[in-house]
Amino acid sequence: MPAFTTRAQKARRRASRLNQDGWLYGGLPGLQWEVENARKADRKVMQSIRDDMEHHEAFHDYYHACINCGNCTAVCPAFRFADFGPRIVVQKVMHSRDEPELLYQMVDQYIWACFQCYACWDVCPAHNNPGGLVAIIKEAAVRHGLQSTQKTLEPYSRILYKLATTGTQITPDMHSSVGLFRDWGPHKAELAKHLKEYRDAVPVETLAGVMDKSWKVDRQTMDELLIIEKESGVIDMLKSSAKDVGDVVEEAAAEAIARKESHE
Amino acid sequence: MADRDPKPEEKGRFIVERQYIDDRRINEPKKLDAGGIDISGRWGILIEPRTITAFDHTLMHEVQSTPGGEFIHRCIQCGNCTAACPTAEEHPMFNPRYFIHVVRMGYQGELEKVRKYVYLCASCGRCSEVCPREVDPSGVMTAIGTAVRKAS
Amino acid sequence: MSDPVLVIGAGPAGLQAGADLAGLGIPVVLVERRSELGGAPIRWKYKTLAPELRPTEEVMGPMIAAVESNPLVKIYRGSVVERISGSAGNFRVALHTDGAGARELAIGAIVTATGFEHFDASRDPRYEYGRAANVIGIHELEGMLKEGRVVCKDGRKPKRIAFVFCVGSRDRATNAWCCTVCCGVSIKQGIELKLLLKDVEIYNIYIDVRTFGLWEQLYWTSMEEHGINFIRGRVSQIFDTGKQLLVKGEDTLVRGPFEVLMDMVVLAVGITPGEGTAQVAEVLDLKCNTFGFLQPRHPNVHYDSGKDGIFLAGACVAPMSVEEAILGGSAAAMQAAKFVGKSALQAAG
Amino acid sequence: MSEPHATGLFDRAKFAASAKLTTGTTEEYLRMLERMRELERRDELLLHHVKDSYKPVSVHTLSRREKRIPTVDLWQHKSCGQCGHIPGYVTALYWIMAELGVPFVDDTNQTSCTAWNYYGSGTSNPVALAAVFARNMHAAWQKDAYPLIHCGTSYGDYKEVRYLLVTNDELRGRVRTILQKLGRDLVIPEELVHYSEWLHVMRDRLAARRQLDVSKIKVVVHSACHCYKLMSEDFTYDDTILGGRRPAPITSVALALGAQIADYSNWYDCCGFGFRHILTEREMSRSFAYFRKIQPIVRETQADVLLTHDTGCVTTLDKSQVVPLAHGYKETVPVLSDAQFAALAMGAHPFIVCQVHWHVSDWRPLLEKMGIDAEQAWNEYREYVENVKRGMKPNFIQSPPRVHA
Repeated sequence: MPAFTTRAQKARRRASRLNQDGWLYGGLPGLQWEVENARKADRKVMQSIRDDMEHHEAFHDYYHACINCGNCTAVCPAFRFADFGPRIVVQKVMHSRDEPELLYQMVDQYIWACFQCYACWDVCPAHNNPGGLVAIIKEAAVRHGLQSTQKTLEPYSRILYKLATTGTQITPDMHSSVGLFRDWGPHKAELAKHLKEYRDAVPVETLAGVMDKSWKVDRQTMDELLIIEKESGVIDMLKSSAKDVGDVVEEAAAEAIARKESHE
Repeated sequence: MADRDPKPEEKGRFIVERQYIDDRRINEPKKLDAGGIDISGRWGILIEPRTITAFDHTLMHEVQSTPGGEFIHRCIQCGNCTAACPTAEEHPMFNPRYFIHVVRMGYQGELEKVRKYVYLCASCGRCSEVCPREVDPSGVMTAIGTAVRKAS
Repeated sequence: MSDPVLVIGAGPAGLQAGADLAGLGIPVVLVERRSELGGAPIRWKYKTLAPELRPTEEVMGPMIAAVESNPLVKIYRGSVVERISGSAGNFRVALHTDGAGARELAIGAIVTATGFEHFDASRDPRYEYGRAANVIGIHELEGMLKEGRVVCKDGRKPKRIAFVFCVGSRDRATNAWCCTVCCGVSIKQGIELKLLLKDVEIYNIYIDVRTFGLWEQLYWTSMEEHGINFIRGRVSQIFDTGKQLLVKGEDTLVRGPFEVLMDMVVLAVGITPGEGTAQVAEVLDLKCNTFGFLQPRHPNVHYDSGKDGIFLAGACVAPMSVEEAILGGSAAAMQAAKFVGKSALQAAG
Repeated sequence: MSEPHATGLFDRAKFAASAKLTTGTTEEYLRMLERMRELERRDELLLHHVKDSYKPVSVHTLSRREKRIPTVDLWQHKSCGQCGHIPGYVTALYWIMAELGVPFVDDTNQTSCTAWNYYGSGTSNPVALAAVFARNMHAAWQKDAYPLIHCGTSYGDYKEVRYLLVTNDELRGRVRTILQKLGRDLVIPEELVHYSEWLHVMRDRLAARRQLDVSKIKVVVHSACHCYKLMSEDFTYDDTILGGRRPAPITSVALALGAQIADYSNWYDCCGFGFRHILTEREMSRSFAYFRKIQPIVRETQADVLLTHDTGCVTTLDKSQVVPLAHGYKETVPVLSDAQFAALAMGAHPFIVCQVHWHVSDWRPLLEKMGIDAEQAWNEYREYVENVKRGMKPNFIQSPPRVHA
């Protein structure tokens, strides 16, 4: 960094800020990292994410225009704790048409703060759906296999695998170790100890004693799910952002297809 | 209450959206026990909400009674001052428009966050030149500095 | 003498049209569905008018007197237009008057000035209007200000009052348009409250402050002389705690969520088409736009209804201030006078 | 049924009905329903009708549309969160159905909707979600039973993908191709029905079988966001329930059973579940659940129980009380589902049937106040568990026999 900045440098910086940082959004202090992040952005990738978003089946139902009124933020749960607001999401989506770099800061960490409760959609006077837009951006981020997305999905891999292969997400065996649920306290530890016997005694036939799925699922049902995942591109999405899971699920899907063909 | 972790920037580092949460609001216990289960560190984190629960004008009155700050209440938050401010250009945490509003409405939480940047004002007076409502932001910034020092 | 001009509605626009036409020597039939003349300013007991806080009577008094004292103006109160036949220049209009029954009149031209209604805030349940005792509309506050007594329902003197702007405005779920006047009126009322209650704190919660034209002075003085607070954002919810009102919103200037207790909340309710507008549009076969206001032939020429011999005036065309409505009344009167003059010439010639 | 417009001058439902919507979600949703019927006429899809044989009961939605809720022959669309972790939902619901003689189908040919994962991680897409939806709906169609959706998120997601399936021809085409590979047809239910809507229409029948006095129980209600905020048109409102300002289910059931209802300032807030947060970032979930829900609820109402109708809400609101208590905060309230509460009031066993012991927050004071001897019941449960361990078959709740026309 030189000791002084030239007039030209200053002008450039001012121009870049006027385009990229908080200036467009009220010029709040502490948004410097937004500028820095935006500078890190690869314009091509961001443009491709933007295109992805615009071609999403639901985009035109979810996005109209935003008058910056703040109704959505006022009911947003995440906004109570973090400087995340659905208003900003719609604003950035709006402006990203001309400046796709703006999405960099969105896909990096911002969107992952959303609780997906859809209160913003319920109250928006312009009938935007910020929560839905976040879901669309998440999808695009996953598809593009961004590093930050891979990192975010890392602790998820077991759940992703379980869901993709069995069609059920939370299973009793996940609760057998107290280590992952220490914050649920001693009661949880006690439950974990007796998990098997309590589950065996659940008075519903499709649940009793099932430990590795949420309920008894037919083999054929799971095969059908794997075929859906293969055909709809879910496995490709998994492979770009959670490679290990994607590979295993792809193998499982191949087996499922083979089983189906031999059956026919 | 559990002990607070002394190193703010290291708290809650597992949280993906960590940089959007104030350090001060994260309560990460160094040592905490829930009925025999160790929930120290990450497992016991509580984050306090940042909701503004009151509008408080004490600080604004203080500023109003300090020379230079008399016209703080006139501000319509147009942002001309910040746009003209050479310090704001250099330092992103410095923003006269924002300071004026935070002091005017008495947002304690926000003020905590930016308190130490108040003194970055170089008193060049460009803001007062461009202000359409004759707030004299330059004078107001000086008065805010005085008032904040007095309050702490 | 030519057939009279029918003026429907005796608010600022209708009164002005009636007085102007009579002033030109043209007979006028002034029809008002309510029993009193003066329209919304009188009905809701507006204390003063923006922007200079002059008493409403200064404007409305002379206008009402002008039509009441002029023998050329025949006033039918409690009356509605039921049917119309004939053609421009030779209308036959069937009137129905409460208690007096039906009558038919020969009419040369028609000025429609059916005005507006204040938005019924109970249609937006987030604001608890009509349920929470201390949530009121700006039109109700006018009446309270006129009485000189603004208190909470339990008799307490309010210490903190919030004005919520854009209730029933700029919202696709209710009304998608801007009412143009409620910013100014709310700010005006804030000043009056400050003058009346002295130690009250006023919070105006706005999306944009739209004090157009010279009304801007209200915005300035309210801050400079009266210390009224402005918070940018939109209130998403009001919860009645029993004692106070919890107002929830975002201060978009600092990206901060606020949930603050208020003693009283005043909703700056928007403007919706007048209750007579749809009926009159049907009788006269006029077009309404998607918002329910009467549609002029050209959007920038308000008085021209698109039908010969029928003219539009005031807030039945679009939300507007009292001064604009008066101007609109005059403009429509001028057009009507021109029209009946021409028909009289044609009849003579 | 109550007369529409009878009470509740200022209700949400009236607001939506009288509102002049230009491009509003409500109006769009109603248009979508029309188009759905048109597509059926053109044989582009099969509609699973709420036939009279399902003995439907009518309710009103937010826009005052009449929605028919089937009451018998229900295809139980289970929730992966409930079944994997708080089985009391399913057991209590099945028990109530068995008590009332309502036949149902508990099918093993079903997957979860996969939307929890979609909202949490983004690793899915509308085509996959719609295909999963259509596959499950076709499975129900094959069994000639009407899908009853247990999970709020499944219900919300299905509303959303149904909307896309009907309005987006390209998506429908792609889903149909996938379904053909599976040898299935595109079936869409005429109405999507959440289990709490079923409880809502059955509330008088539940109340008639009430065994315990719950008139001293103060109940607060949390409605699940994906039931009434996501595609907000399609959920049940009733003028006689809180003036129609809030969703009717849960509250209506508690009121019908004779409990007291308390209101609180943060009723509209979500629970803090957050889809991703509850799995890998519970710091946020628990902070939200505690500071925005539990603490204000207890401070404002001193309620005895918090009732809700979704997997995620029960989990978050219940489990999030542990850490704050360790920090020294005092406020705590037991969290149950409406089905569990109704079953308890109808005399179901708190542990064998209602499976209350999976819940962390202290439910003992509640059970005591309802007049249940928790200790004795627990001993009974332990004995039952021991018997099962020794090889006894669990007391499986069976559907009453289905009557086929």
